Amino acid sequence: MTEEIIIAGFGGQGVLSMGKMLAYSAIMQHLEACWMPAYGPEMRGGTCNVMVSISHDKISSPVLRCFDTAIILNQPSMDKFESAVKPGGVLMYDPNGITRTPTRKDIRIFAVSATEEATRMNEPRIFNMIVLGAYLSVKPFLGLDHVVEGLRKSLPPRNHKLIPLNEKALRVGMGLITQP
Amino acid sequence: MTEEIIIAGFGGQGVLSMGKMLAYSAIMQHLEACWMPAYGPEMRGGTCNVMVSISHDKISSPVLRCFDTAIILNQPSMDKFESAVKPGGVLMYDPNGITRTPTRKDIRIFAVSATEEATRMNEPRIFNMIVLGAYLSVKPFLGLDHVVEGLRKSLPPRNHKLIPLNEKALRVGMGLITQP
Amino acid sequence: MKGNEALAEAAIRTGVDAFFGYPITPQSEVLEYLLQEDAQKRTGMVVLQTESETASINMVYGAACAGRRAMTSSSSPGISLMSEGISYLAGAELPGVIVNVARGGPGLGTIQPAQSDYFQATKAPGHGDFRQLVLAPASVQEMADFIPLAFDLAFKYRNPVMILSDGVIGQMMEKVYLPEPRPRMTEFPEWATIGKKPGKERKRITSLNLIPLEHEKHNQKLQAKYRQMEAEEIRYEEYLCQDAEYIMVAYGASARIASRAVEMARAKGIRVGLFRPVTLFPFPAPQIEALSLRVKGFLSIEMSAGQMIEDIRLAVGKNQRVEHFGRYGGLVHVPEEILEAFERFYMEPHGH
Amino acid sequence: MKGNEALAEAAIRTGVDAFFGYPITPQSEVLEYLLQEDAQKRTGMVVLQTESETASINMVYGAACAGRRAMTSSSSPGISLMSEGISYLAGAELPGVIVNVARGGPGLGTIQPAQSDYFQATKAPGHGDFRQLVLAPASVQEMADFIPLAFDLAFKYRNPVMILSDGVIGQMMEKVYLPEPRPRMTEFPEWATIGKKPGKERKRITSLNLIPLEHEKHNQKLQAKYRQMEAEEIRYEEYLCQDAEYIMVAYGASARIASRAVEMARAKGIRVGLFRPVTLFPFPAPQIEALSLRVKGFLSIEMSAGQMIEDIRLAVGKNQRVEHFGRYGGLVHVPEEILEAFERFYMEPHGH
Amino acid sequence: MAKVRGAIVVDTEQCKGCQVCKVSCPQQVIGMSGTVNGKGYYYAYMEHPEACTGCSNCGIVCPDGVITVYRVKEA
Amino acid sequence: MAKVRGAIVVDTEQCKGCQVCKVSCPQQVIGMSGTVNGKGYYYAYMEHPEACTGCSNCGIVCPDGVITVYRVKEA
Amino acid sequence: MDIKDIIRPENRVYKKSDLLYDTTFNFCPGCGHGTIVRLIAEVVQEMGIEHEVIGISPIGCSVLLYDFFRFDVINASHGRAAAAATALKRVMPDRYIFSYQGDGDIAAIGTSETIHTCNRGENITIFFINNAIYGMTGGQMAPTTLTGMKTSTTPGGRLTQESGFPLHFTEMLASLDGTYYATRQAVHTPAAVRKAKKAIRLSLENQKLERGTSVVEFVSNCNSGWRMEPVASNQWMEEHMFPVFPLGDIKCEGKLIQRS
Amino acid sequence: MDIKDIIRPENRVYKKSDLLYDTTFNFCPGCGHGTIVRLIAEVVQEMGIEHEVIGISPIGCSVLLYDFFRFDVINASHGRAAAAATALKRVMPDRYIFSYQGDGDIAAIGTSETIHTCNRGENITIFFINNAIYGMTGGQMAPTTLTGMKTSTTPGGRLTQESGFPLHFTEMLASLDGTYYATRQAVHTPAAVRKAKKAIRLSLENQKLERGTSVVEFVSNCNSGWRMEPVASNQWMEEHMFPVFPLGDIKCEGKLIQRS
Ligand SMILES: Cc1ncc(C[n+]2csc(CCOP(=O)(O)OP(=O)(O)O)c2C)c(N)n1
Ligand SMILES: Cc1ncc(C[n+]2csc(CCOP(=O)(O)OP(=O)(O)O)c2C)c(N)n1
Ligand code: SF4
Ligand code: SF4
Ligand code: SF4
Ligand code: SF4
Ligand code: SF4
Ligand code: SF4
Ligand SMILES: [Mg+2]
Ligand SMILES: [Mg+2]
Repeated sequence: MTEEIIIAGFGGQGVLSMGKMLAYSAIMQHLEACWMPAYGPEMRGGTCNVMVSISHDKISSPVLRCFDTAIILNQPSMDKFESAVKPGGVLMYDPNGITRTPTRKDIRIFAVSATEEATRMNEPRIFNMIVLGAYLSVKPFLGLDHVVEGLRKSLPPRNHKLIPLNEKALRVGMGLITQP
Repeated sequence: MTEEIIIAGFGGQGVLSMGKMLAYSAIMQHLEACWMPAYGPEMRGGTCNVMVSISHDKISSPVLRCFDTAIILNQPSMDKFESAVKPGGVLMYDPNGITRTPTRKDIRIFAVSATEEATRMNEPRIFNMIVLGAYLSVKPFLGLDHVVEGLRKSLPPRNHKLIPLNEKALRVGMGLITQP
Repeated sequence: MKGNEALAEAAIRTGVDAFFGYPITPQSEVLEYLLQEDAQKRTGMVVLQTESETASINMVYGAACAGRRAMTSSSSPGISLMSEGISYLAGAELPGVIVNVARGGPGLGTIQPAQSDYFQATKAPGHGDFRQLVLAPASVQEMADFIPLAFDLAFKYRNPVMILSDGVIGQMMEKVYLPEPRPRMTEFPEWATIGKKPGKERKRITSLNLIPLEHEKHNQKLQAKYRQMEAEEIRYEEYLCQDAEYIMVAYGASARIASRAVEMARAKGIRVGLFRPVTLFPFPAPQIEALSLRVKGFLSIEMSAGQMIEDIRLAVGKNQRVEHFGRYGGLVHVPEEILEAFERFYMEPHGH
Repeated sequence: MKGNEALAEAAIRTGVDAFFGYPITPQSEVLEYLLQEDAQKRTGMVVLQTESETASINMVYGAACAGRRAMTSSSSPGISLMSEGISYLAGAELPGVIVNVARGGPGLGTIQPAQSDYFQATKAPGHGDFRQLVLAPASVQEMADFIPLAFDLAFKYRNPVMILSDGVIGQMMEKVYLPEPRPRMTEFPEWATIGKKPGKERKRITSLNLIPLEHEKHNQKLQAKYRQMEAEEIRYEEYLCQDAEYIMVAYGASARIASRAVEMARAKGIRVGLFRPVTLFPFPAPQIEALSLRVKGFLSIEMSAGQMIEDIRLAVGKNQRVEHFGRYGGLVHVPEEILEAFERFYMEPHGH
Repeated sequence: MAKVRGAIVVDTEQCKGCQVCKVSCPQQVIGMSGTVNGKGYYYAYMEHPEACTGCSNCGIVCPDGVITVYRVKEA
Repeated sequence: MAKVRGAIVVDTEQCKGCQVCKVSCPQQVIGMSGTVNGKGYYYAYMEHPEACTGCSNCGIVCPDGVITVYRVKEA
Repeated sequence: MDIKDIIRPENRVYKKSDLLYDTTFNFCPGCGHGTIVRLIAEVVQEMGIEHEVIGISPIGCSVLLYDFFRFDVINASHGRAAAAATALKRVMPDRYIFSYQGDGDIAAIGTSETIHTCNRGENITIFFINNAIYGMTGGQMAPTTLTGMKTSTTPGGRLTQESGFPLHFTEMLASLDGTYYATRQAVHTPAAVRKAKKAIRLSLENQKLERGTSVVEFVSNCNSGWRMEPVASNQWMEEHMFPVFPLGDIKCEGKLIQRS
Repeated sequence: MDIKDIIRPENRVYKKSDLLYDTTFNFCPGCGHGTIVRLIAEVVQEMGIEHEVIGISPIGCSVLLYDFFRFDVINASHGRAAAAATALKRVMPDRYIFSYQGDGDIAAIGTSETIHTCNRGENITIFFINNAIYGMTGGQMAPTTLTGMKTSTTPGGRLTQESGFPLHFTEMLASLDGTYYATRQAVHTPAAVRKAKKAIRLSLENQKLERGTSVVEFVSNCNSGWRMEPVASNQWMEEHMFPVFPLGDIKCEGKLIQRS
């Protein structure tokens, strides 16, 4: 199994930490994982993305043109990465702020109203965990226990008290998928 | 004609300027000339030497192992350069301060008591011009008028008043050769 | 763990004595990690944010004089500022490790990854006739592993060693097995200036030699070390080269990316292999030369306009094709385009 | 006139606008001459003794932004300190002339002449994918002649140009014909930042480009310039090469000395010629390649442990012998030993 | 004394929602929007337009220069 | 008070003839030689040995440290 | 009176300078850099010298200055803006030359070039933005970082025995004979902005006098580096930065101002 | 009493330190460098710390320091001795570390490293030999060259408007919080030598206090660069150098000395 993902959105949306959590979770499950951020100057205010590869085998290239899954969190990223999903792959996006919905027919497309849901839960910070939950339900190759372990690994100890909330968000996300 | 000369002595003995004068004189006589000083740190206090090449043709190498003429002004230079004179070449030295006279049989050796003579004339600074005069009498390929012209060229204008004295020193040197 | 962090953690664990660094993207995490992890408390390692890269390298020089394991880390423009200092390390025969997490140049260029400092690292890290040993990590694991290796080599040869990484390897995260902690040195080499020992002669460390003949001897000694490196220190990795008709040559991040391109090519039935120089100086020229006798062509993959390709050409000579494919100026190639480039060069009917 | 002085006088006469320099042996005469001759009064040229070589090169950068003919001069360690600045000049596409009157390294090394900065000058004057045009004078005359030439090339390509000299050529005196005085520029290139012209767009000069794709394009443009240099700017001199069986390759002081060795060899009836690269980058590779088809071997003569020899090997390939003879670390070879070396390599029965 | 009245125009697309203008307004005119602009920021707007004196304080402290200030003397 | 007498020994081969000692001697003991040493310098020597008090002034100012100073109390 | 009767061109009392491009600054929300950039544009416009001015951007958050100003700007390498400024001014003595530099740029890596430029008394203006941190590279300690202040490289707060003292760089520059004018300003309130603008103007006008270098330091915030909201950062700045870096003139007309 | 009765080991009251090799210094006749080197050796010997001291020579006339002292010495690149000293001290806090630097080395190219070393208050000693010229390279202007003074690069005398002002570098260093002790000395007369020696000793003893950097400047002559005879150069130094660089303590025990 090899799963290659791109997550893209605004800086501040938790794009990088989402990717980190995915990578850590995979490692907890004794898979190989590689996390490669775009660390460009666009990070300040602008857009931000990270490529995550997960595999049973050693990961060769950390950098890719096409992905099994794209998780898209704003319009510029949609414009840039819709075409980067492999035929048959998955595109998942939060419709909040998206003005042009994806049009490809050869991929599976999911919308996750995570922003809306997080606002509803009055916890805007867990927005990205909701998205992650949604992803996990579409690509269920990671066990939730490993994801929680990955969470624990990637959060600094002082933030471990937030783990239950995050776990909740994951579960919420898992049930939030709609296919537009 | 090509004449390749090394002049070597203590810093402060006027080694470089002697060489410069030779080179300028040659140029005045429409010859090619090249002057290459050792500019090493030995200059401070230590020894000092300059290679001068004069030729009818373009001068190829400014740096040489063997010379037509060596003008030696102290013992360390004697130790270093006696062997560098080409067979049949000329070694000229000021016996003042020389503790070991040259021994080679295949070259022409001249002693010039220039220090002594300069002290006698009460003009220690013209010591090097006396040596130069001696050289000119041994290797008479430069006309005295060209040498005086060279002198004028190589001295800064404010020192031009010293030209007659220097000319005198040259003439004195021309008569001072002894062959040990 | 990020490549930069793995490198920093490895420095703590393998008992590095001193780190001097100045912030610059994409390697600032090295300094930050060491300070945030309080390396000083963990092992007594000296960690200092300096006023400039010039200060950094001269501090490495100072600590190296004391026989300590000292290192610095920077990215391309900062490395240029170290040129004089690296030359001094080499001239004075001091060990020291310099990490370059390279970015695109020239000038300020970009903060994105690049491999365009190959020439600088391998041929002319500074003025004068000297070389530094250059290790090119291609994984986070190697970012960690090369720290102890680099110091071992630096002390073996009393010579600067560069870890030439790039923004990809420095910024990416993957699984890494960290070295077992080992204690810091307590015995220092006999040449170190740590205070004259009673009854012994005083020591001096300098790169100056005013007597040309002696200085030539000194230089000959340095050259002999470089020849010894060429004889003993070449490191490389081959991937699917056994039956290969074509060889891609790539190091660092490019090698990772090219290995995927090789897999893609194999999937198409094209017999391509990947040769990865791990040491860039000494360059695995004999190995490439040997390969050249049995393959049909080489493709050099670099995040540069083509620098390593000169070393490949020197190894291969003119009887073999050696082509170059590079993205540069901060662009990182993707496996697909490497394969495309390969096919363009070698698979098209009139490819020559 | 000394080589250094001839170069300085040529700078005044050819209307150079600004010189920034820091003392270092064996080139301090350049700065001294300009100040003693009161270049500022003679032509309005700005002459400033700087606080460091780093300041010098960044001042060259500043003056170049104004479209001025700006230059600096130093020797090996000082040139290393300019690495970052030279890279900025190249990245920002600015003209500028850097003179390196090289001495022996590495480190402080020696103040004696050397040619051990060849790699640095031709392959990696700094970080990033860039090249500078390198001119190697072999006479006092060329020290003077190369100043206007260097500026013409620097402005033609908007690129740094280095005059790579050495202690021999810088310190020696010989006859020199100085260029006719020409006035300083009064019109400045359209790209110069000299104050926004009314109605025109403002200008900016930078080496930064944050968009990788654009920065790659910028880098491709730079590479295209280097290819153009290779096509248009190669300069070299041949001496007795017509009927030569063997070729000595040497530049700068080494070429002068080797030419004597060639004469000595000819006197012995050995058919040797001298090939002198005048531009080191672009390197006269095609010319050497052409020669390689009809001679029996090459000998690279360098005051270094062997650097240019790599470029010769790249040009020649492996089907021809290319040998190296060098004195280094401040030692200057004499013609006799060059000939001896040549005979050792090529005239002895089992020379291989 | 004639009463002075003012108004401001905020370039809402360029506003970064830093609130520096808000705290600098002596009349507490400025409030922050409830929705974000294209860059994701809550932008400044005249919450109490009637109170604005056109004193320019907001304009001159705005780091992004996105406020234009107008001012008239009411007859 | 017992009279103090002194003497100096100059390492004539290392002396560079700078005369700094000479001008520092309060007793004008030191003079410069008429002949040069191996390095070409006129070196310092005790011109008036009887006047030396062994005050060490010359020794501590000599840049090259070539003077050794001795001193006795005369009974 | 209706709002739209007020919003008319003839009533406009404040508007961003025409010498600024329409692009959004790349600074973080609330960053003082923006205000300073704006003020410089206003002063250049008011002085009518946009055809005679050449600015120099540093390496730091303000590197892109040349994308904001509608007049000529060059970018200098990290810390060397003063050297570039020296050269620009010497080859074009009739131009207005200013450098714009962060505290890392000017007071760490650029220490030497800046000091010698002031010591030579180059007739240029140096704008020095002191936000006590390396903003651009992600919030590392700068020479001016306060004692005890947390940054990514002083996670426990700056310790003077490890990392030295907050450097009073403007005072150092003011002590040099070549420095003609030195002042410390801020831009976090309307009053501060008005003062700062006067200082900017004076510093540029000084160039015509040919009496030496003018240095204007701005104590400024770095919300990202300090990890604070913009308004809070300005408060923190008043409380913590100003006591260490007190605002006001340091040297006027070549004379040091005595301060308590 | 006969001379040879006086010249006896038991009567020896002054002799060059045993910590100096027998080789002749490579300095020009009468050069103050020699005296300073001699004094340092004497102090190290008197303190009995030759096994704990590491000296750092600069690039300049004193580059060969390591051939004179019988204790460990390294050579640093031009201007960077303070950086090397910082590292040496930090990895060996119990050692005595000093740098020995000329005015070109320390106050031109080494400006930044020296200032930041003092600002960090590294517990080291900096000996700064101010001879107002670049001796080693043949007499070019240094940052401390006096106004109007002729050098090979100021043939008409240093013009402040062209080349800036004589830099009071020790005062600058003293102004830094990390500097614990700063003084200016000379070695041209027996009295000056005695004072200077005390300052050297104090500066080294300070290292044990761990209170910061000690700086000892020596105003010294450069006969070759000034083109004077040694004795005349000392006179010229008193007349011209001392008024600009007055001798005496500048900072003691961390406090600046008020001077008229
Ligand atoms: C030679 C070199 N070293 C380091 C860097 C990385 N760098 C870029 S900006 C910067 C510091 C910026 O801090 P400051 O000058 O305070 O400006 P700010 O961003 O805070 O405005 C550094 C270290 C560089 N570009 N070049
Ligand atoms: C990077 C570099 N630049 C320049 C030089 C040349 N250089 C050697 S010594 C020196 C100046 C020495 O002057 P100073 O520090 O005053 O010492 P002094 O000789 O006067 O004691 C210079 C510029 C060098 N060696 N390295
Ligand atoms: S100060 Fe400017 S950017 Fe900040 S909230 Fe107000 S209008 Fe928006
Ligand atoms: S102009 Fe004055 S009153 Fe009006 S909103 Fe701005 S600050 Fe407030
Ligand atoms: S001071 Fe020393 S070197 Fe100078 S003359 Fe006296 S003894 Fe000789
Ligand atoms: S010891 Fe005193 S009295 Fe004797 S020679 Fe020396 S200075 Fe003069
Ligand atoms: S990082 Fe700091 S200084 Fe830079 S733009 Fe953001 S707030 Fe301003
Ligand atoms: S050149 Fe000057 S400083 Fe150097 S040794 Fe000679 S007198 Fe002393
Ligand atoms: Mg800052
Ligand atoms: Mg000096």
